[in-house]
Amino acid sequence: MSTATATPAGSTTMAQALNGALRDAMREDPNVLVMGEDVGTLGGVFRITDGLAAEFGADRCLDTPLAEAGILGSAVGMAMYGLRPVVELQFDAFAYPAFEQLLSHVAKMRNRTAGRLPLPITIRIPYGGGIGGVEHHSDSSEAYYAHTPGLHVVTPATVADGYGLLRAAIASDDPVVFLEPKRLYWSKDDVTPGPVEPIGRAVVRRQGTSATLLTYGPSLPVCLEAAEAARAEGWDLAVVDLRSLTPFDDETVCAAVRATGRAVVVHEATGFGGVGAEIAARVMERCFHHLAAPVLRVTGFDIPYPPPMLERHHLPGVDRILDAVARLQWEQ
Amino acid sequence: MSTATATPAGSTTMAQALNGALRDAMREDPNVLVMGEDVGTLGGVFRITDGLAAEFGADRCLDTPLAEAGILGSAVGMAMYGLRPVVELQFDAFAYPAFEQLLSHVAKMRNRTAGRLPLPITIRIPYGGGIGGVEHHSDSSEAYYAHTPGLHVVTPATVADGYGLLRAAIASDDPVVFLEPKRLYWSKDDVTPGPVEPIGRAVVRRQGTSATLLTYGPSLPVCLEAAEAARAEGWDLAVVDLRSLTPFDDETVCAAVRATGRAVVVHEATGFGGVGAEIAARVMERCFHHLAAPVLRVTGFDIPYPPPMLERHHLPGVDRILDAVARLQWEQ
Amino acid sequence: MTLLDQPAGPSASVWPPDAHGPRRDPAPLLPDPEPFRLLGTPAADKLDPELLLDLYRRLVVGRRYNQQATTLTKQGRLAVYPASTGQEACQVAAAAVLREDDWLFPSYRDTLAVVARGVRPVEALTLLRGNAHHGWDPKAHRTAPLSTPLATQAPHAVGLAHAARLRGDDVVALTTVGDGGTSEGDFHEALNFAGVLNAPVVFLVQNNGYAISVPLSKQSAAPTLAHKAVGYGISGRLVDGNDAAAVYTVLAEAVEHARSGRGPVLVEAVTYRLEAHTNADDATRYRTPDEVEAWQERDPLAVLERHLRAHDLIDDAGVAAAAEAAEELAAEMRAEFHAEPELDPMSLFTHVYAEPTPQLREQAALLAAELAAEADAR
Amino acid sequence: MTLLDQPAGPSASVWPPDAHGPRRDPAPLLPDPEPFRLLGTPAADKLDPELLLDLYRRLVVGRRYNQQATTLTKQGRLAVYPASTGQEACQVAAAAVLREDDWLFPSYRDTLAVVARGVRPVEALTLLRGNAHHGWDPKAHRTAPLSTPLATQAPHAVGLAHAARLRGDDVVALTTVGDGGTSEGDFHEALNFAGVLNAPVVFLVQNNGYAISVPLSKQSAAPTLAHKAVGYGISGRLVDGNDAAAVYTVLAEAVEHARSGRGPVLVEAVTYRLEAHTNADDATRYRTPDEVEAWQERDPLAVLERHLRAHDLIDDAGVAAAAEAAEELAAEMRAEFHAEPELDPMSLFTHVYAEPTPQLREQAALLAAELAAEADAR
Ligand SMILES: Cc1ncc(C[n+]2csc(CCOP(=O)(O)OP(=O)(O)O)c2C)c(N)n1
Ligand SMILES: Cc1ncc(C[n+]2csc(CCOP(=O)(O)OP(=O)(O)O)c2C)c(N)n1
Ligand SMILES: [Mg+2]
Ligand SMILES: [Mg+2]
Repeated sequence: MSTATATPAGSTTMAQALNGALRDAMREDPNVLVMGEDVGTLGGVFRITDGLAAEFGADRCLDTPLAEAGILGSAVGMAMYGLRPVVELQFDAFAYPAFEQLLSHVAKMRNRTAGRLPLPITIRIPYGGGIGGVEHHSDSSEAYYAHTPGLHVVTPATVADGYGLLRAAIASDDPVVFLEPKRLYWSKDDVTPGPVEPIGRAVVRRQGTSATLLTYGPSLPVCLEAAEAARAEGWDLAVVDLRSLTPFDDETVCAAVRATGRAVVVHEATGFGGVGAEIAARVMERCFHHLAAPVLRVTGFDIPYPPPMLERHHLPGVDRILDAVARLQWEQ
Repeated sequence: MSTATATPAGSTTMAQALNGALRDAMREDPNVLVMGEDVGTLGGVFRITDGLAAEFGADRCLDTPLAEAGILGSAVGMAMYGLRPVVELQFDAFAYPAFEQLLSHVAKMRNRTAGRLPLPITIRIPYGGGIGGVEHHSDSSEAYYAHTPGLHVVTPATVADGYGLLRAAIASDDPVVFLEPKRLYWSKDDVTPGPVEPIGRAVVRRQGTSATLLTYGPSLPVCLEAAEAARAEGWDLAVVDLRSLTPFDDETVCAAVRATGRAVVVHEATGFGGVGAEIAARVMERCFHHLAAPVLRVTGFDIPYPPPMLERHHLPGVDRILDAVARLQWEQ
Repeated sequence: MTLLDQPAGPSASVWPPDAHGPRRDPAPLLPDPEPFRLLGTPAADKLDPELLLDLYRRLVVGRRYNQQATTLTKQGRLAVYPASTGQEACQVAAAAVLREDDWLFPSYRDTLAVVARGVRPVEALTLLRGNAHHGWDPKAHRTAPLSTPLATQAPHAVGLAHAARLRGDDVVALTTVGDGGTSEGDFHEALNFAGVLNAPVVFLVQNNGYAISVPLSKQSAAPTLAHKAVGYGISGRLVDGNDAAAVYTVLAEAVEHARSGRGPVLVEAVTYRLEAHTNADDATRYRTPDEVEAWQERDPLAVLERHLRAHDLIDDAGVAAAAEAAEELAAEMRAEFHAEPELDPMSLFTHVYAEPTPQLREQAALLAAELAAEADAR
Repeated sequence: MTLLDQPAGPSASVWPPDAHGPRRDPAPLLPDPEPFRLLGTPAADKLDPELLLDLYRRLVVGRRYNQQATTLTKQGRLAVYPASTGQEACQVAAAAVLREDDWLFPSYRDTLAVVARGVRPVEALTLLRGNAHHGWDPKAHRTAPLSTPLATQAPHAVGLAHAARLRGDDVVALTTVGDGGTSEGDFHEALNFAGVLNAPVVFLVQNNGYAISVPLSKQSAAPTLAHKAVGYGISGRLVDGNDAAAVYTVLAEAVEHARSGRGPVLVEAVTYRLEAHTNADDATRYRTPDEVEAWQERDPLAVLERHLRAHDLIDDAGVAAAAEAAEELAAEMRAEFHAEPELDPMSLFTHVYAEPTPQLREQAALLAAELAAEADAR
């Protein structure tokens, strides 16, 4: 597959990496089209589509009316005609009006037509909290998507993955829900874009021997920080970045858990019925006799996302992760 | 709380029990109002609201326009004015257009207003498969609701619970997603309606010593059948009916699992990210050292619900449950 | 309570700087509140006899198709069938006005329109037979799958039509919605997108007076459903949906309107379903025999046959010939549906994604093992 | 392609049996495409001076409120503020036309309307301050929480209005939507329910020409947004939203129309937001200084003040008195927002349900332990 051209080497934000991925994909394939609320003239409320309308014209970077089901629904029709729409839904909670289109059409179209109508649609959704947003601006909705067969669900946690995973999502012939951690938009890194790999592989971000943190998206930096802090307690923590929730990389995850015999799953979303439940359950199913303790979860509480001034109490932080590590029955 | 009056003693279907619950609730409280597509003149496509328009008038058993967000959204306004709307959404998949109202308003209103605007809305949704329905008529969508804080999620598996849980749902001052297993509508039982208990307690439907089946709704009869069949294999299976997914009855569930040391979770919905993942994860978290084997899951596959002629291969059946029981590492 | 001692009325035209785009004259958008009709009016004399005869033959086939499908339901060969009996003029015209490269986006009741587009009945009815979700090749037939969630396919039609225009193709998309479906948010969003994009789409609302049991009066307070066009700045037309000549004419004009770049059109065809909602429905719960009978008088087939006979355009032999062609289709249907469909349980896993995920591979292996054990046991 | 050698037009009125409810005359539903204005027209001379002065004072307070809130944002006292600067006439009138027992269902930009209903600024702005999701008692003030997901509160207004009527109360609900919000499915469903139920609701569309950066021309192709009323069989009115007298008059009439059982009304007020979408927005990306300047000429405050001065209804002292009242509010705001809000992390768990679930109890205990440890560490 292709390599990055537009993304500058050097210090890049995730926002820029995403923007570069869109630009490169549009340059390479005239069928790629970006659409959504404010994506054109404004370049998106997070500026992820900045400059695309100028370079590719208003038809290929389409400002739509304010109606999420209409946006996703018309993208379905466009994909049926051979385009590859990249849809932006402005915020996590504003994706809910498109839920019906997503579940009953986007996720099912390939299956119900026995492969005759694949829908290569990428659905970009800025998600998660930690940015001081008022209600409806900080939801972590990945569990809804991950539970829906027919969708791929990916989320980058690094600048490089911002580029690579988005290119892979656009290149995929299946619909991909592409969850962008809002609070990592301004994270910076040196990107050395390599070949774009297909979706589906987790990656071990940190080797460790005591226990394994399993995480993704906005919680990766928190886990890496926790792993650093854990050294003071004498724990050497491995950190796995899932990157793709569907498909799920059992191989990498189970290997990483078996290597340490202990694991904690970390995510922002509400714990009950969250993706962490799936991860914990499948790891225990597969690694039961390698485990010295149950897989624990550190997640958001089972409450509506809190107001900005209280969100720090809701979000998994370093201390809460270390507390969970401490509960991994070390004495036994 | 009150007891049933309208439900005849003797042999009753779940459909009749539900109908009786609605009627009794409407008789007792003039603020209770039933609304939805075809609930009035027709009595609902499953006849659950049969006779209510005749007894209580078209205003209290309201045929609405065909628009699920509008139905649930207007119910919100009605509840704000002191009514207790019981909303029928005609089929599982046709509840998706109301998702935004459910997630962003119904589930959150009490919380965001610090208790000043509780929404006592009951949302009845016929769900699940096994009735030979064409696509969009057999979804099991409980995981979406169970993952959403602010909602109660309950599902009856017996005729008596059809009555009791629906009365409890309507009596609740919180929104309740009331999932009615379509294929149990015509199941019959003798109902001896007792006092209506509040939502939140699981019940052990069958005592057993070898392993524990954890299930709910449409899968309960299958599990009971499996438990019968298991006797031939020398297994004495306990069966727990969860009844309420939120709140979750950890106490009953954990006691039942600890008693046997082995458990299988059974439900129709897609396994990945399903409620079964939560159940398996939390049981393992809480009962780790009581377990001889990991908690296994028998669920629908991770595919869109199949066409009628193939659904039997998708649905958890007795054999698949027994196969899972067999994998519970008996030899160790 | 009022500031003014007289009610508010139009004012002198003084208007602030225009940041809001051109305001268009709404007058051309207003549909005639009387439905357009041809048969039985003086204009009918000028109709092209060949086209009328063609429509008639299609209606006869369509009616027979509806009857045969209903029979198949009774024989357990279809899981469910929502008949379009009484609505055949709409069904047949919707297909007839489209070019081969145009697209049809049907709703769940529109299998006849799909058949009229050239799809074999056994493929058009696959969903309702229950062996698979869908039968035909949508791209080969330029016909989207039947959409069960109401009105949700309407935005698809808009997107496809817009994409075709971006590609420089003069393709039109036609989508069908019921009177009930017009209440859904997706219907609104589709019309609005179509208006803004000026997409070449025709929205055909088959107003049969009921959404299952709910009558139109509980569905909408609009003067007519065609009047909904006004709010989107697009053209609205009202037509007698049981007058095949009128539906054909209005739809053909709508398609040309859209194709020529003049924008989308909303057509309301007033019609009636003579059968229950589906075979599972009991229509006597919500409508009277009198009402059905009155509409039987306006049966689109009878209306057109009366016209043809009155104008000596058809005789008994012609009627018999049409019936014969219909019988051929019915016989084909019986033969095709008599055979048990081939079922491959393993197909459950083949088209969830382009490539099955590792998870699906595991699950497929589980099912394969079960099937092998089942086979062994036999 | 056409059956007929002439284009389809209205036909003789022969119409099938009526199962579809009465068809209403659409003519009364059509809004005047010229916005209703009063100030600057001859009709202005007949306006009630007391009401005008009252509106003026409210506008001055409203403008000051917008300024102060914007300042608070710059001082980090509000997380975000979507100013209604330039739209004060709509905000103030929306509150002024309602009785105390009527209900207001505001959208996210409408904190000024909430304040105008009598809610204290610190409560109206709680959501945007960030210490809680919501500040005031909705039932005490008959004012629903600010709705951020656009147009989603519109069905609530319909439901509440209908419930009130069922109870025999002559209560009206007024809800506000932006031009962008009219594209959402929920807006459509709300209008349709309102039409069918004949619910006493007033929908006020504040058309400020933009949804963030998207201009009206990309949002709707309708002649005016008021024309959307036609498709629901309800009344539509277009009004100059920067003419406080006109907005007040039209809204007051709409409320009375609804209250008296004559059905819902859709009012489009054409206005302009003089500030950016929020403090986080850069409006220069999508509109020109010229455009803003031209609208500044039509600033609702300036327009009304010009009228009052021209008619000798106010003098410098009167203007100063109004400004003084506004300063009082601003001072109150500064004082209230200067204080750090009280925060109770444990409140996260108190109102998820009437009774916390066992799961929430566990989680609350976890947080309590963390907080205790944090306190110990200090
Ligand atoms: C979103 C959605 N809600 C509910 C249903 C269930 N349902 C199927 S057909 C029907 C009535 C449809 O009425 P109408 O649109 O008038 O079409 P008709 O049946 O008259 O052809 C309903 C409520 C559905 N299919 N989709
Ligand atoms: C359902 C939904 N989608 C998207 C958004 C994000 N958003 C907030 S304000 C806004 C523009 C609103 O425009 P308009 O309705 O005209 O109101 P205005 O801001 O002009 O007052 C958008 C897109 C939202 N709040 N809700
Ligand atoms: Mg209908
Ligand atoms: Mg606006």
